[in-house]
Amino acid sequence: MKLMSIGSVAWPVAFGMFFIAIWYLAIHLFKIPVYQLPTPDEIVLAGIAEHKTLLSGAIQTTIACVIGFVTSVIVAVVLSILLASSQWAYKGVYPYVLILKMTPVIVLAPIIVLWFGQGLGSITIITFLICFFPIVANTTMGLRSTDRNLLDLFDVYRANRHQEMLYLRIPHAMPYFLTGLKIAAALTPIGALYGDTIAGMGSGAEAGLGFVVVVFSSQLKIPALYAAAFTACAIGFIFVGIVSLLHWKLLRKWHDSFSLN
Amino acid sequence: MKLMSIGSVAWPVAFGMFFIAIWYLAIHLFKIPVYQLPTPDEIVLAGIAEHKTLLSGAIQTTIACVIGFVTSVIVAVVLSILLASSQWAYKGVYPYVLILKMTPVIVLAPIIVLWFGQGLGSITIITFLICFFPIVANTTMGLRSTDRNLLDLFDVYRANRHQEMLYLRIPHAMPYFLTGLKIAAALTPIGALYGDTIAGMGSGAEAGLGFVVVVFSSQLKIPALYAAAFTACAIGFIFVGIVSLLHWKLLRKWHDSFSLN
Amino acid sequence: MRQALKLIVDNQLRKDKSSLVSFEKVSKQYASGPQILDSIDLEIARGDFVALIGPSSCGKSTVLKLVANLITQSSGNITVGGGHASDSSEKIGYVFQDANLLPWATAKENIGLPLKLGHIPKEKRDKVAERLLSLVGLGQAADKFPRQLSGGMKMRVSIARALSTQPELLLLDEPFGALDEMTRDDLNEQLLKLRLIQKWTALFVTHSVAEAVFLSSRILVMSANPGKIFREITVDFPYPRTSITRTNPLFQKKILEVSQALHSVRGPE
Amino acid sequence: MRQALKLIVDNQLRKDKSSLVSFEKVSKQYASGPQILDSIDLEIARGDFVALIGPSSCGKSTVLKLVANLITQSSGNITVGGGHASDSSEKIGYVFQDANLLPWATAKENIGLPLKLGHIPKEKRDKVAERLLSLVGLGQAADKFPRQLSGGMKMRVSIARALSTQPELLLLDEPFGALDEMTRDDLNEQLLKLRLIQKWTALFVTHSVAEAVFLSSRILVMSANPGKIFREITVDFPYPRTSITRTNPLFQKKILEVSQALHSVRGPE
Amino acid sequence: DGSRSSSTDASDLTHVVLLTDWYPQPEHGGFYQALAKGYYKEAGLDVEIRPGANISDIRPLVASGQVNFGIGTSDTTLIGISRSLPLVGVFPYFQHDPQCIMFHPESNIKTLRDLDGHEVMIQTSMSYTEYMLKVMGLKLQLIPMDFSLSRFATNKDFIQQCFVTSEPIHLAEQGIETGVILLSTSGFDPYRHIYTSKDFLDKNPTIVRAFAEASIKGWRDFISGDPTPALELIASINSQQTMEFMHATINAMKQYHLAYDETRNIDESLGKYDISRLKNQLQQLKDLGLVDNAVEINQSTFAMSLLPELFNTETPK
Ligand SMILES: Nc1ncnc2c1ncn2[C@@H]1O[C@H](COP(=O)(O)OP(=O)(O)OP(=O)(O)O)[C@@H](O)[C@H]1O
Ligand SMILES: Nc1ncnc2c1ncn2[C@@H]1O[C@H](COP(=O)(O)OP(=O)(O)OP(=O)(O)O)[C@@H](O)[C@H]1O
Ligand SMILES: [Mg+2]
Ligand SMILES: [Mg+2]
Repeated sequence: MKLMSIGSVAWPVAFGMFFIAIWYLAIHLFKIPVYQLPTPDEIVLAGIAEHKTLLSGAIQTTIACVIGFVTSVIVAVVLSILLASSQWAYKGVYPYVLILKMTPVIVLAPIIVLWFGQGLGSITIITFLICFFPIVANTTMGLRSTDRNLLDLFDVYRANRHQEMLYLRIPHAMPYFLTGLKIAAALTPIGALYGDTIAGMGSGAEAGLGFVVVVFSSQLKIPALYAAAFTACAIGFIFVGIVSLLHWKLLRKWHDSFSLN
Repeated sequence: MKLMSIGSVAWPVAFGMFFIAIWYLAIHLFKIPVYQLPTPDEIVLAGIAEHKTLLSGAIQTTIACVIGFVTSVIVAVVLSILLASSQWAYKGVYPYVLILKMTPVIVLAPIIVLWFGQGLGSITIITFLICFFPIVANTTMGLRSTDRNLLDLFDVYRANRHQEMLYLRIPHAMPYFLTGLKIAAALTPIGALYGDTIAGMGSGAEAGLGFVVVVFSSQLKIPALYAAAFTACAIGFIFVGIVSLLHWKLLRKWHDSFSLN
Repeated sequence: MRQALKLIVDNQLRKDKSSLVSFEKVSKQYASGPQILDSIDLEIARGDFVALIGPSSCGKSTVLKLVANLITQSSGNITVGGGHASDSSEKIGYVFQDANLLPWATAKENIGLPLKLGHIPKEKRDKVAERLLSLVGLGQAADKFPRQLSGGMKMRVSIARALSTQPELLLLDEPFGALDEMTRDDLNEQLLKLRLIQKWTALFVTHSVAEAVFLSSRILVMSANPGKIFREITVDFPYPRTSITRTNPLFQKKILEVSQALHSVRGPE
Repeated sequence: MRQALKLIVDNQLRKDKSSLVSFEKVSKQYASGPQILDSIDLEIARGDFVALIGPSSCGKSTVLKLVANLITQSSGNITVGGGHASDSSEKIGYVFQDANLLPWATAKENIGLPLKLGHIPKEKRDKVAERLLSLVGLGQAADKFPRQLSGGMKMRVSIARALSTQPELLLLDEPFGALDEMTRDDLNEQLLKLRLIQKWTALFVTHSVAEAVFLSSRILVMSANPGKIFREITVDFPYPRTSITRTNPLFQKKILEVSQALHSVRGPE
Repeated sequence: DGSRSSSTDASDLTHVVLLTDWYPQPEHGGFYQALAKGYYKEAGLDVEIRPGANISDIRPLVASGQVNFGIGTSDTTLIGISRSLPLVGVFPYFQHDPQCIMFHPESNIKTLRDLDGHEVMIQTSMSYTEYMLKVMGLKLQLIPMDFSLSRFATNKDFIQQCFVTSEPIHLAEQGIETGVILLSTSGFDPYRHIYTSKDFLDKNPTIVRAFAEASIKGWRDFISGDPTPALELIASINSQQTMEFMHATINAMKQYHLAYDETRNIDESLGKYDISRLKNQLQQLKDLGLVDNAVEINQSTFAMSLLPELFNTETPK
């Protein structure tokens, strides 16, 4: 594990340096103006200059992310279990989950705001709408592709549906679920930012990063805009990091994505 | 298979009727005005009235969807194979894939339009950005969780990396890949619509459904707006349907998500 | 009053001698494949220890799965404990042909699984699992995950699991195939000892004629293509049998008899 | 000229008699677990047919995996074909303890896999696979997927797969464990016949003493905790051995000798 | 000379692209009129009007030369210039921005000051918003603009931003009455204008000039003459525009004197910048902290000497 941690830091850093070098080079070679692509140092400076706005935006967005993400996970897991529990639920409900997923948020937004009011409530609903489907799709697939032989085993010992779900399908679906979770984690800040621009409150301490991005963008504060984008990424990384840790904790002992020797 | 097809139609239809009944009931009970939620018949009528606009928008959006989806699949598969091929690629590159994924499109849009011009090119890039990650995350997980014993088998027979990927990791990752594909398929129309509103051409035959949605929304043609949303869903269903068919074709013979008796 | 009691006892006895598993003209075909089992008649009384022996792929595992109601027959009738196989309430223990362990559970947890499914509290489960672990010689491996176990160890965990619920009917599909002779003989004897206490009925598949003769009261020799019961051989050595039984010349003779039956199954090929 | 030729032939002979596999004080420990193998010395010459026999979980599969370089030793030295196990170029055939088939490939495709990996064209592969399928008695099952096969059938596919490349070294981990006696004896004889043509060296694990004696030129009896080679027994019946060999009283005597060695391995427990 | 223009091949014409700020609509009518009536062709130009109905910023596209002309407000151009985008204002086609606040008539809103304490759906990024908050000192609860009317239609208390020429007309079609106040009445009063990149102007002053002249001609014709050619062209590429609606739009433009004002006796002629207004705008932006101090109103930020006949009263130094 010790060696791993060094490796897991060294490689991204090396690649980061490489990317940054290319970045500078591209700006230099193609004479890309600052309003198209600022240099990393300009972004850092802008980030420092705007750190107050960014921080309060980040806090607001993080709150929306946390609530939206947790809601997604809970609803998605419950829904997946329902979908995997019976053929009729799968056939009957899944198409409507898809419709919900595929309906453009701009159409749903007025209804959402009507029911949940302007602000955090609606933002988290929008975050939820964007995040929940990858978890549902993955978890459902995981729950439905349980090893036949193990299902036989549970049958022999007269496991009821509840037990079969809890002790067999769910552990078996873990790798799928965690992958869905990782996708959802990466989508969370996007969802929250987008929700912010659709249903947020656009002022003061209640303004999330979505608001900040729109304002920086229209005011052409491009380096600050990138700083905001990276702040959003940073929030995303916290989520992805937590999911990765969970993955490691839950699967390392038995799953083939972690091999022993 | 015959019995299945009846079931796979009957259940969704039954549920659809149920939902529609609730829909009417809700409008009736809570006196929801047409501007918030039109009745299904209003939507159908509006859809018929606007069928020309919807059709040309749908065609345009479908083109963007097809190109964006196909690009996502190709790039995502290649990227996943790279990520699964070596530990350093995974550790070095994956974080940057995440950054690309998590950077709000509104920040990337100027760069995208700068490089790919306004119109179909940029729309498909945006569709791509929205769709590719679920495929990457899932396929990478699938490629990395290959059965250890089968890896041993390939080792014994001196399979080179290329063969191990082609004959072992890829078939093994199929269920994961197909799940990612299903998520991407459901995201495709959203991506294309969003791309349309960010980088599209807003007129005539070149206007996609994103344009239609924004215009209907700004003109308060709410039933027509819903008709447009359902048109987008219909496009999504074609994609999801194709992926489901692929799933059935590829896995039914051997995977536990299709059981024999 | 007394008479009533006598009636109950009689009924009890009758029930004890009654058939636990019965096949009536059972045939089986998977999907649109060939006929696997052809019109099998089979009767297993409570307390029987029946061995199923026959060439590879003749349908032995299929018979076991039918008894456990994991698959359904294509035609014919199967009853288990008097009722239809699908709604029988007899407790079954099943050792599958492959170990079939939960990869995310330790050896101990795997053994305790049937008890967990029967809502037995954890302490009780752990106690039973530990006793069974030492019975199959795996006291040291309680906390290992399946991928850390050798082939024989996995099989032994699977055997222990099947015994954990003190089942009424034990279905064993080559339970000792992956074990060395000594461990095997050992476990054979353990099993017979346990049977004195737990009194289950057993139907087991084996490829070892010696094992079949040592353990069972009846041996069913199957023929293949399609699977049929070719011959039934009764083994009447008294239980409990011990290692001394093996040295009995009659034991060797019985082995020879079964072997010959098995050889004549194939016919010209 | 003649002398040069003689030299080549000599070299050839020397090479033929040279050691193919050699272990020098090899120990193995998994992760932070206990010592599994303890200072094993082992020499397998080209053309040897070596049986590895010992109690369950003594480390037999571990030895095979070390030879195939699937795991690395904790200490000691392993050479295969003269070089380090990790960069040996000897063609190996491996029958794993569980069948280890690709679930998405048919029996025929599974058998052809090693050839596919060796870039052999499809027609050739199919021809070899079909011949081997009928060798192991599975002519009918060519297009079945693993989940449609019985336990014994899967194992036979796995054996056929290991033979497909005409390997120099054959590693067999209880290849016949899941088979009935007749099929087993059959395959044993087929294997010896094939050996005359293909001339591989074999290291195989078995729990059947009779099988070990019938097939091998040397038998290594292992003891457990930690795994060591407890005794080596040479079997000097001339090849080719046939079913007649089994009736030879010396054959029975040999079996007894090995059995006794195996029994004395355990000691008091 | 129509004969000359008709004999001119498209290949002889100079291709330029005008990127608009929304889908084809009568608010762009003058440009379509110039296109439909061949004014651009006469000026030697092959003009492509590209609808820019996007939520992403178009200024960089003009600055980098992807398109030649863009539509925007003068304040956003100034902000762009202050962030080192090489932009130059060419001419205003609307003296006052159609951007306004829309509310239900039942509400007691008479002036912008009455918005104090209300929830308002508005583009938070607009300079107007900053102006109302910081200079006028209004306490507004801002809601991001979603360009949809459904919330307005269902909520009697709803207040939102709109184009005076568009949304109120759509709502009226559905029988919903509205009250409107132009945002320019706040005292912050930018132009809606055409801008180009410095580089393009420096290299092609005659093209820019030709484009400006032809466009202004189109606008004059569109407002004062017969707008039908433009309206038919718009309807043919945007089926959502009906003649009835577009005429109502034109009426609104006239009513609010958006393009020019010859009825009122003030100097707001079509296409003309007023330097003092621009200077005032810049000062206001500076006060709001929206631009850096480096910007000045001169020839390199607004190309006022390009059309000297419009500026015979005063020319910038
Ligand atoms: N991957 C692993 N991780 C940890 N321990 C392992 C691993 N593989 C094997 N072992 C341990 O090594 C020991 C020997 O295992 P091995 O599979 O070599 O036994 P074996 O002789 O083949 O037994 P059997 O006859 O039962 O197959 C066992 O105690 C087992 O628990
Ligand atoms: N799920 C299935 N689908 C199709 N065919 C199957 C299936 N399961 C088993 N079969 C076929 O049924 C036949 C009998 O299989 P079964 O597993 O009962 O054999 P067995 O007697 O247990 O053999 P073994 O001793 O090799 O385990 C085989 O020919 C096999 O191919
Ligand atoms: Mg079987
Ligand atoms: Mg082993």
